Amino acid sequence: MIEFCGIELEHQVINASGCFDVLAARQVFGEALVERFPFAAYVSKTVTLAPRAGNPPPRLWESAGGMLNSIGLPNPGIDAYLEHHLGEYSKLAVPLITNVMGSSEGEFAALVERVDERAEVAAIELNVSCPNVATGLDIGADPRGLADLLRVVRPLTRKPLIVKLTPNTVDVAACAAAAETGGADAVSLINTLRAMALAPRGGGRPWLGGRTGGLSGPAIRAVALAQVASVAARVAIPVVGMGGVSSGADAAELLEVGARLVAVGSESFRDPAAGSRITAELTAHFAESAA
Amino acid sequence: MIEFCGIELEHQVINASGCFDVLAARQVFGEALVERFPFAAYVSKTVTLAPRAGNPPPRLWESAGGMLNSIGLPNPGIDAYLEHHLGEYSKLAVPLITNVMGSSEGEFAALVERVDERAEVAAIELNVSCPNVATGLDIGADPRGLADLLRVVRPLTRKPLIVKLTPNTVDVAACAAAAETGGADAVSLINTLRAMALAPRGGGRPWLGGRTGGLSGPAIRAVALAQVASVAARVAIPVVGMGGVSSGADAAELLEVGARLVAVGSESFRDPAAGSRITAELTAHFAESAA
Amino acid sequence: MTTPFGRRIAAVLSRRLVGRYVVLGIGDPDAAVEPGQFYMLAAVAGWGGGGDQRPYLPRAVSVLYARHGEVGFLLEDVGPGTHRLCELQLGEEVYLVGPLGQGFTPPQADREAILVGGGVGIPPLAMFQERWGGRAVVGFRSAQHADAASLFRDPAIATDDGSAGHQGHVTDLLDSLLEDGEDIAVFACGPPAMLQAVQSRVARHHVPAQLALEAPMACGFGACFGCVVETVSGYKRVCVDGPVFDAAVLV
Amino acid sequence: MTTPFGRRIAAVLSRRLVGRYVVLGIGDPDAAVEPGQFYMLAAVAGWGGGGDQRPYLPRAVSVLYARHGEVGFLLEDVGPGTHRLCELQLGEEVYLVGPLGQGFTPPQADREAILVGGGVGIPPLAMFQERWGGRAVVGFRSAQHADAASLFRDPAIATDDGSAGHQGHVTDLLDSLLEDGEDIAVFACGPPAMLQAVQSRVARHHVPAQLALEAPMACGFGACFGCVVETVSGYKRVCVDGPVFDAAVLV
Ligand SMILES: Cc1cc2nc3c(=O)[nH]c(=O)nc-3n(C[C@H](O)[C@H](O)[C@H](O)COP(=O)(O)OP(=O)(O)OC[C@H]3O[C@@H](n4cnc5c(N)ncnc54)[C@H](O)[C@@H]3O)c2cc1C
Ligand SMILES: Cc1cc2nc3c(=O)[nH]c(=O)nc-3n(C[C@H](O)[C@H](O)[C@H](O)COP(=O)(O)OP(=O)(O)OC[C@H]3O[C@@H](n4cnc5c(N)ncnc54)[C@H](O)[C@@H]3O)c2cc1C
Ligand SMILES: Cc1cc2nc3c(=O)[nH]c(=O)nc-3n(C[C@H](O)[C@H](O)[C@H](O)COP(=O)(O)O)c2cc1C
Ligand SMILES: Cc1cc2nc3c(=O)[nH]c(=O)nc-3n(C[C@H](O)[C@H](O)[C@H](O)COP(=O)(O)O)c2cc1C
Ligand code: FES
Ligand code: FES
Repeated sequence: MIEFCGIELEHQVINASGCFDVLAARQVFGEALVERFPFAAYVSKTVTLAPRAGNPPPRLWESAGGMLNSIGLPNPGIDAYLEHHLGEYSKLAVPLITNVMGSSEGEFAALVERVDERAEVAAIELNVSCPNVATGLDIGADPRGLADLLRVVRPLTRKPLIVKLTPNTVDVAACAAAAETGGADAVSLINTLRAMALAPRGGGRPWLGGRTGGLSGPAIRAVALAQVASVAARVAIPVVGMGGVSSGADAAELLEVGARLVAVGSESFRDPAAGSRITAELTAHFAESAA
Repeated sequence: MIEFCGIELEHQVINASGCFDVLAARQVFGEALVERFPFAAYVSKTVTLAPRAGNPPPRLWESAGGMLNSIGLPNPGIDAYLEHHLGEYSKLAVPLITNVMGSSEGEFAALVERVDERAEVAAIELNVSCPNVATGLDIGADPRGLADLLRVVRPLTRKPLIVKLTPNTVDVAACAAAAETGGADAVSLINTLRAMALAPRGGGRPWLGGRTGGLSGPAIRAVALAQVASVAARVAIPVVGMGGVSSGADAAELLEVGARLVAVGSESFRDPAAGSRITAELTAHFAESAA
Repeated sequence: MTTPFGRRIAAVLSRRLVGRYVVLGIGDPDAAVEPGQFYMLAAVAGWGGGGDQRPYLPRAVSVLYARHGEVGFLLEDVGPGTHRLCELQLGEEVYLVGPLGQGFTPPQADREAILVGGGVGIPPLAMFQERWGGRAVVGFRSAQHADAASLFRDPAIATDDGSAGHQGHVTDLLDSLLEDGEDIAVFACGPPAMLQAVQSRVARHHVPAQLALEAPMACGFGACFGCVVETVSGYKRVCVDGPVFDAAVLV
Repeated sequence: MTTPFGRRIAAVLSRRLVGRYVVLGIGDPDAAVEPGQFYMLAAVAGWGGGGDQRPYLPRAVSVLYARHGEVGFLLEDVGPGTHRLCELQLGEEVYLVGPLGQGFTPPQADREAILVGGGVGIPPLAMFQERWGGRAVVGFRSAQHADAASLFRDPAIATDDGSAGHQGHVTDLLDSLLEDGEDIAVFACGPPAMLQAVQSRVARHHVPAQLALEAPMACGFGACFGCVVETVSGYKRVCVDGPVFDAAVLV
């Protein structure tokens, strides 16, 4: 049993937000998905106040040892999420973490208040990798912006608040410290790195419907390791480490530099049961190094 | 013939600083290196005021589709550089670009003044990916810091000043704009991404002597493409694009998003003549797309 | 009928060339596959290190046949992923997830099924014909590619260069069938341009049609939301809501 | 004698197993190689996609022999790079840059050369003995590995498990030679621990020694400054200032 923000978890591996749709996976794989659920907690895809269709296709590009996505956070909006999705998610035997994103402090506040009402939700993850309407820069890229955000949302819920930091910043540890000071119960990182791909023989035309996208997968693992290490060295609250984890050895490294939990994203695309495999490899890894 | 800051270049491919040591390469490959020099200009490794031994080994790590280095900018210091190295470099038939780094505006000023005296040097590249002694953050990560730096060094030379931007920032285009406003003649990017690797079975001990290192190679190409595109869209001065270029097609993409020149770094480690190969592939590429 | 959960390892049991394509038979005991369904495939060894240091993600590949514990695929080498799959030798291991996606809905008894295939898009239709019959009209680049028409029972053939069958597009052949046939239903799979041509034609003739689409995919089981296509009811994931869609819902 | 500029493509001409190692012969007409020099090697196809999506960089490999237009290498599979090189088949192509580095300086006539090798570090010494003679003392993990001692003329053998020759370290054998022999010079290549043991012993006995070192390398021709080792005159690049160093200069 692992303790995380007062939540009891079976093991240390959870899914990265937006990389595992339980509803679709259950249609495809049936009850086996529920019985052999790969993760110790389920983090839902980012939900926003209003429904979002997401970005026009193409949304995917494969790069050296990784991938770019410009999914654009499609989601049914908070009302439909709470009404239809949450009930389905709660059929899982694991704690639920709801990931929310607003384009302003007011939107974040409204989202946190709505989610706070629901007992099924064990914790709330704030996705702050979103352009601030005013500055155009990620809210989460600026420690001051994060402090302001937490001043607004922290009082609105007693559920654990996890701040999902953006890696596209100067000093991610300073952002983590600002979140901690503001009352965050945990931080998670890294989100995808801002990246771009061009259409083959497209004369410079962007391939992705969203023009730019986010880089994930093994290509970013060394960057994730550096950012998780610097954050874990700076803050006392637990850290959820992610970025390019595809094996138990990869997961062990994030734990060794100070993460409390590890999240698996892109690797689940290559192996739907990656979470279970990585958890088993992790157990074996620590058994070995203990012996 | 390509024009770059008033300098005439044979083609659009140059070396990335610190990725090609002409002195060593000439010892190894002899005159062929000079006769078939792969680059349209030679950018020297970063030189500092005082000599530097560089970081303790190990200095290299291989990662998914790329590599980490923590070389630590070993160099003989500006005096020995001007006295011994520059003369050797000027035996090359291509223009020379001297890359300098200081840990303060004063150091940068002293370096620029020293290099300015030498007619062999066609342009000066300022490596601003260095921790500011006061803040600990990269000088180049903050537009204001860049503006201050250029206010000091711009008046000291009439040679073209190229600002080598750091990618570890929130808004690289804003940094480029600050450099342009400050009188920079060009900007170059991307430098390596801050990253980390752990010693195999080392229980969390960093592998690199410098603890953290810089990620380069194909793994970062999609990040480079996004940053070069955003910078080229923002500034009017020429842009030197680099990051993960290993083929003419890769180089063409950087040019298509607005770079004037392309620099090749890590790929030269895999193929000492990569610069020539990429230049030839580039020519063929544009011949095709023209046809 | 649900898909086995997780990535399985299976061996290449058979391999042969058909025209310019490779037909790969991979062991998958008791796989219940519908025509139009696909698998996500990746080689266990050497998946990566090709062009641009790829592939990294598995590749979606339609099922050509499923019998005697073997699932068959038709592959064309168009990039690092299919290149690696095409060079797989007997006994080499692959990761597979599948069968995945919504296949074709069988035709009503009162309508003749017209199977319109283009290039490497023919597998779902070959499986369709074997299962439910139907008249095949297939288009290829050249005679060498057209050898793959041998996967059908008496197909009508078109080639771009006229080196085999009718010179021109497969949709020329479809046109004549649409002219004199009312009680037909069209089932198509092929390159985007061909599918669009089919879509506009069946719309004009008010003929029902099901189209098997392609889209860049990362996961194949609805996890990434990367494979969407626009429909009258918004973006739909090709991997779970398709790959087969009613032509009428596609915009 | 300089190294051909740039990366060349050559084919695997011969391949055989020696104990637990693979001996690869690669075509390289008129290569003038000194014992202790190395090449940077990479497979043309499938370089990448192994563990951790590696290898990406070429690998430094010592020359075992160079004759009849063929350069020979001894390889041990210790990771994704050597794994790929070990599985190369006849005719497969490799990228090569070399010969590189400073090899051994031949011994003076008045001193007997003692060649101390450990595991996969023996190639430079085997080439040394063939060129200039000398007495070989070689250490291995086990008898299977010790089969590679066949690459030497009457070698003295030590194995960790005693399954062949003396049970213990190769430095035990060196000790006896150091006791009764004054006019000797030591030439060594092997794992770091062995080289340190050799270094301290020769220092104690005031015997000259040359050590062939290893270091993580990216380029092999002095471009990256990544392969440094500490010497009495500061950091030196193993690839251009070495791999062979006088034991006295290493700290
Ligand atoms: C449901 C379905 C069924 C399919 N069935 C078959 C089949 O039966 N047989 C078959 O051979 N193929 C089939 N495909 C197509 C195949 O999965 C794709 O062509 C696959 O991308 C090929 O991968 P590749 O690496 O070989 O080529 P890629 O390099 O992926 O090139 C293929 C196309 O993808 C685009 N592309 C190019 N580079 C990239 C990149 N870096 N990232 C993303 N996209 C890129 C370009 O448009 C290019 O033309 C199917 C696809 C789907 C979705
Ligand atoms: C001059 C010279 C001569 C050599 N001659 C030979 C020879 O004749 N035969 C031979 O078999 N080998 C030889 N080597 C050693 C060989 O080049 C290295 O062992 C090489 O790194 C193996 O690559 P790999 O991918 O197989 O193993 P790696 O995965 O590189 O592992 C090898 C060692 O490198 C370290 N390592 C692990 N992971 C990484 C990583 N991601 N990045 C960097 N380092 C890592 C670890 O210490 C590990 O034990 C020589 C090396 C040098 C410098
Ligand atoms: C297709 C895709 C969709 C994603 N969607 C979300 C999302 O909705 N919310 C979020 O906070 N992060 C999202 N992410 C980021 C991941 O949660 C994770 O931070 C990142 O992918 C790095 O982990 P990985 O390398 O294991 O994939 C997404 C990533 C991918 C690849
Ligand atoms: C081994 C190594 C040494 C480097 N040294 C320097 C340096 O001295 N000065 C500098 O400005 N950049 C240095 N760089 C960064 C490169 O110039 C380049 O910005 C980066 O490697 C991205 O290009 P690439 O992916 O083609 O290697 C170095 C990079 C590497 C890999
Ligand atoms: S491919 Fe991931 S959702 Fe369809
Ligand atoms: S390996 Fe690059 S300098 Fe030695």
